[in-house]
Amino acid sequence: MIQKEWMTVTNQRNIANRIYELTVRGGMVASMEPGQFVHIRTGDSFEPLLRRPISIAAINPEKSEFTMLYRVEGRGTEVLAAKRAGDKIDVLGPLGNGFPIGEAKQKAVLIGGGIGVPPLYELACQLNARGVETVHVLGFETAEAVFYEKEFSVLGETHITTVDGTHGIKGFVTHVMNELPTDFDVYYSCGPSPMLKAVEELYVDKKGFLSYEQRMGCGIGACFACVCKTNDERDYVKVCSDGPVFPAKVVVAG
Amino acid sequence: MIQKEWMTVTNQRNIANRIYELTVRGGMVASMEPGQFVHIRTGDSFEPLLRRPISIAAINPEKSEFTMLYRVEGRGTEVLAAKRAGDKIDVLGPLGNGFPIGEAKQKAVLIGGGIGVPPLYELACQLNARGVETVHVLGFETAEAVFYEKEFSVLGETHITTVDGTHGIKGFVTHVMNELPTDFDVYYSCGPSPMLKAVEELYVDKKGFLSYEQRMGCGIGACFACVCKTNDERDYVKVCSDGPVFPAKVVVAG
Amino acid sequence: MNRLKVTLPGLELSNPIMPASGCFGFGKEFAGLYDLSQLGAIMIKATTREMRFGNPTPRVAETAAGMLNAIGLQNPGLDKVMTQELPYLEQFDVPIIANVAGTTTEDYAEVARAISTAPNVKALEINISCPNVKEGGITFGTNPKIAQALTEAVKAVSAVPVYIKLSPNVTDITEIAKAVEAGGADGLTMINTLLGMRLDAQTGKPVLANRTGGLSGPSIKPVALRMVYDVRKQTDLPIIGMGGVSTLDDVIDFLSVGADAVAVGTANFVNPFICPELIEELPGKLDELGIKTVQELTGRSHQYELANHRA
Amino acid sequence: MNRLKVTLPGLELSNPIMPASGCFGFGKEFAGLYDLSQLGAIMIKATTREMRFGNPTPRVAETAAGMLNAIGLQNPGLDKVMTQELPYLEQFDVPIIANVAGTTTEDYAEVARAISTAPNVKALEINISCPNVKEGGITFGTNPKIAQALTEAVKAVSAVPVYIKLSPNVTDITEIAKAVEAGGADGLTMINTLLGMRLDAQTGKPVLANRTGGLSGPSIKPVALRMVYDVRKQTDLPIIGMGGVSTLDDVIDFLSVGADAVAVGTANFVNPFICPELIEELPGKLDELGIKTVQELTGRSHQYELANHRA
Ligand SMILES: Cc1cc2nc3c(=O)[nH]c(=O)nc-3n(C[C@H](O)[C@H](O)[C@H](O)COP(=O)(O)OP(=O)(O)OC[C@H]3O[C@@H](n4cnc5c(N)ncnc54)[C@H](O)[C@@H]3O)c2cc1C
Ligand SMILES: Cc1cc2nc3c(=O)[nH]c(=O)nc-3n(C[C@H](O)[C@H](O)[C@H](O)COP(=O)(O)OP(=O)(O)OC[C@H]3O[C@@H](n4cnc5c(N)ncnc54)[C@H](O)[C@@H]3O)c2cc1C
Ligand SMILES: Cc1cc2nc3c(=O)[nH]c(=O)nc-3n(C[C@H](O)[C@H](O)[C@H](O)COP(=O)(O)O)c2cc1C
Ligand SMILES: Cc1cc2nc3c(=O)[nH]c(=O)nc-3n(C[C@H](O)[C@H](O)[C@H](O)COP(=O)(O)O)c2cc1C
Ligand code: FES
Ligand code: FES
Repeated sequence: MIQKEWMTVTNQRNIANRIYELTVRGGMVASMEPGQFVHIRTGDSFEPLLRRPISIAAINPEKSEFTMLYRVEGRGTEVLAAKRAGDKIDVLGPLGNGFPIGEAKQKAVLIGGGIGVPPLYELACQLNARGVETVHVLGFETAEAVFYEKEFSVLGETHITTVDGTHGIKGFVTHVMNELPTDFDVYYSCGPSPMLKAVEELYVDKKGFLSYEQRMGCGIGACFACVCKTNDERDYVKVCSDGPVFPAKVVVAG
Repeated sequence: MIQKEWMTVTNQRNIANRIYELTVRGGMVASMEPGQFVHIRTGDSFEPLLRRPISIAAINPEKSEFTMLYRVEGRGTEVLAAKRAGDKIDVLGPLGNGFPIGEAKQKAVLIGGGIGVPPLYELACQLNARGVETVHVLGFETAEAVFYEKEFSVLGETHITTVDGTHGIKGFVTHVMNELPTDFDVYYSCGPSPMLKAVEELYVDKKGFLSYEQRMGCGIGACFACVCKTNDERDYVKVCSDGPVFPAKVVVAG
Repeated sequence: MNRLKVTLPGLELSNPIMPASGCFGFGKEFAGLYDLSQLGAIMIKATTREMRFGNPTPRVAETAAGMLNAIGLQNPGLDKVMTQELPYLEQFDVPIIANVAGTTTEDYAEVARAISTAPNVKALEINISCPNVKEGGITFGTNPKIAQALTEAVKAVSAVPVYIKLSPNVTDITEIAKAVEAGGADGLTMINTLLGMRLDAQTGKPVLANRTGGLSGPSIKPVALRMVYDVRKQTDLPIIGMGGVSTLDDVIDFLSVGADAVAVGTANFVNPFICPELIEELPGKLDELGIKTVQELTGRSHQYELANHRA
Repeated sequence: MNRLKVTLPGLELSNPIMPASGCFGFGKEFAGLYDLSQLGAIMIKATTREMRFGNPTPRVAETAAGMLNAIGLQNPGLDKVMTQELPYLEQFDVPIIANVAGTTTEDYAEVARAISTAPNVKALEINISCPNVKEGGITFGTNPKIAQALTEAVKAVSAVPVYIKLSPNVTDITEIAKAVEAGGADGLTMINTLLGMRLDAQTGKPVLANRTGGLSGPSIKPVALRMVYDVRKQTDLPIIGMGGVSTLDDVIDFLSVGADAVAVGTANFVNPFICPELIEELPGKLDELGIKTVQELTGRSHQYELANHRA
């Protein structure tokens, strides 16, 4: 059930260059799943006007809290970054369909790029809780942009890459993937489209699930802003309501 | 010299129904005079877009602080009312020409209506400091809207009127003015146009100075938004840069 | 007495508020959020003869107090709308206004003829103003003669009253209004979006894949109000007004300049519950204004014109 | 090499940024705030043959991310502008673009002839697009034939290059652009304000005494960018772009769609120091974009059109 709720900020901190960790509390948390997202009204004026889609990065049902990890890009995330504990924010969610966690039995590889990393964290937590081994390959631009390395390391083997080589392995996530054993059941990935495409091609014989980004209007499937062409009989899907997670090889990346 | 300065809020409190007292600190205070105003950018977004004109209600040069008293009317003042001590606000000022205080020798009558009351407070303070006796006639809608009664009473004889009679004398300021002795040198007034007109007519034989309001664009005389027709050879004046204070009988009230 | 009730050609509206076309899909998504029977009406997404995928993405971009869209009339096509979308909406007690688009007069007429026979379609809204398709759409909306001819063609085949949706991208919108009135239109809906553009600041590349798009939201409200005001002076046709409606004051404003009912577009994205919220709050607002019925508001701004002229 | 320098007919601009007409008076007030010689140019307030008081007040109203104005071309008249305003500005090393308005062709020609002889007036901006006066103004700007004839009349008498200021309140702005080009215009300035309206929510009364006014500010930027983009495709005339410019990114955007220089209007009211601030920050921005001169930016958005067509 999609709800619109005024949630209360319980914590916000700056964890890497322009990256913020924002935790909020509210009833909506009870129905959240990894890979879903929320659509946030960052301010209360007409500017910014539209909501901003942000992934659910960690869910704490006991405390009715969930965490988002986001990068300050433009006006909306800038306004969001000014929120302090106690402030209220207008959240629409949970939205979309998350990662099918049941598909992983023994071992899963999670591949994230930049601000595609966040939804993989809750996924890794839940997979580990089910006894699934998780291997994490996380790509960033540069050392200063790296976040949650420790948090992922606690859960399983974690490889960090940076484009400029200032931290971890120099290069793209695919460099690491080439070296990894392929004894996993399934892979999950989230990141920029070119990365998803590369991952899909490299793991062409594997079962995988990819989480896509698109510019959004409504976030609930009504405005046709976020469509992607598909290879299947549907012809197209909406990222917001049919996704953001799709099985590999279905979406024709935009 | 008109300056644009990021001033620091030192205090803000709600002193009557929808009426706020806001004190800010900054270098601009050094050159302020009673009856002048500032033009405030209330937020940092494009909404509200324009600055808001607010009178200078009290000046404290020692502390480099000045105080504004304003009523929450719409979006701009609503945003302003949310400011807390330590916040910065973008202030353009001091603007316009204030009350000519030298015109008062022995005794002055100050007549204010609603949010026209604020600039009279600093005026009363400065007149008292020069040994001029001040009589205050302050009109409000209703008891809940009354503010600064005590502050004015300390400085001189103070008459409060309310339209609905819930506090002080029932009726308009002119009711009180009709009863007052006319042994004063000069009167000063600020309030809605119909009130200014009534005051001007009642004190037709007296020397007086009136402070006008107009919708403003620039606040510095460049956009021609705030003009009023006049009876003199100028044909028109700009409230922001020629005023807001004008000698009685000059402005043809809009 | 229902203070909110508004009766227009083909439409018995329980209240004057409805979602605007393209901002509500075919209602399904919002039906998961609230009971659609609360709405005055529903303007469904534009329907074309064949299914359309629309434009490449990105299709939306934000602007100051507004947004641009270049969806490109994506829709499943007439058949699917008739067999799937409209039947789904029959469970709700709400009149449907079907938005009709096309690239030729025959297209429009064909869709209008068929869709007007659906039991819950009580009126058509003819979209002669979509700025986001290469052919048709806006060209029908910017030339009075063509607009009139199209209106006549649609009127000839429609089983329900026909409202023409006007484009703001014209020199004189009253001229188009009068032309479609002459063509037999039963009502007007206005305004569609203003043509606009946004760039990526870094590269200078247009953000929308279609390069230009339609501007909607609070930023266009002053233009929309002015146009409804001007058109109301020139015609007695019913007007469903829209363009930036986000608050109760906006609803009142559109009625004041002469709209008979009001549609809410972009604001559905900002707050998906906006329509029922506005409907619920409207009676309290009428009380506050000391006004009995919605109709009393319609056109009240025009009284000041006379007063001003006298002054 | 001056990276910011722009050379246009009649104008040697030290940088591409200047205040827009009507938002800077005749410069005096801003001269108290900063040295006007920093500016690329100054577009002074519209000058008419006789002095004009303009419209009754209120003359301005705020809207979402914008404002409406109906000043009504208040100005002291040609004589006073020639004898008082322009001589005052001679102390600054900055070209003046004189904005000319009128109600008849003769008015325009008379003002253009006289004002173009002032030593610091380097170009004229012919305001055929003022929405706030009953006669003249906008009617000259919405009819291509009339616009062309007016351009010819002004060109015949002007001692300096003539820029025509285009109205956005038209169906096809490129048509007007081509007409004034045919009439001999040396350049274009665009856009003037969009016609809009705001009401008092309580009474429904228009806030502006003139009822309608011109919409300016960030809200109109998407429309302005689209129009400059479209006009740039149809003509090689220099364009001074404007409409909502408030930030450095906005300056870059207008240059990107094809403007040669940029004017700042409403933003002068929000921040009276905006022009010198933008000018100071511009070189750093060029560095950030890896761009050497302002000219390199002009029109860069158009490359994506070709690319898209090929795709
Ligand atoms: C399903 C989904 C999940 C996401 N999860 C995260 C996350 O967990 N952490 C994170 O940092 N970012 C995430 N993003 C990207 C995030 O939505 C954008 O970075 C953000 O909207 C930028 O807003 P802004 O106001 O700062 O930037 P601006 O550039 O000012 O935004 C302007 C407009 O463009 C849209 N936009 C800009 N960039 C993107 C983008 N990459 N994707 C979609 N819309 C965009 C904005 O929503 C807004 O409408 C996610 C995007 C999607 C679609
Ligand atoms: C010289 C001067 C001094 C003033 N001093 C004070 C003061 O000390 N205390 C106080 O409470 N108010 C004062 N006002 C009135 C104050 O400026 C308005 O109440 C305020 O601008 C309303 O802004 P808003 O955003 O809350 O209302 P909105 O209605 O949202 O404002 C919309 C627009 O209308 C303008 N506007 C609305 N009401 C007025 C008004 N009465 N006068 C001028 N412009 C208006 C706003 O500035 C804004 O541009 C003064 C006005 C002037 C001209
Ligand atoms: C995403 C989007 C899609 C739209 N699609 C249509 C459409 O299919 N048919 C139509 O007539 N209008 C369409 N419109 C225009 C709206 O119905 C409305 O006229 C316009 O957006 C102005 O109203 P608003 O400012 O409240 O959004 C669309 C608008 C948006 C924002
Ligand atoms: C208060 C005001 C007065 C204006 N007066 C004139 C004028 O006299 N002549 C003119 O050509 N344009 C005039 N304009 C239009 C501006 O020059 C400019 O074209 C328009 O405002 C768009 O730019 P902006 O959004 O940066 O303000 C005026 C605009 C405003 C806001
Ligand atoms: S964002 Fe509206 S359909 Fe996906
Ligand atoms: S507000 Fe601009 S001239 Fe007074």
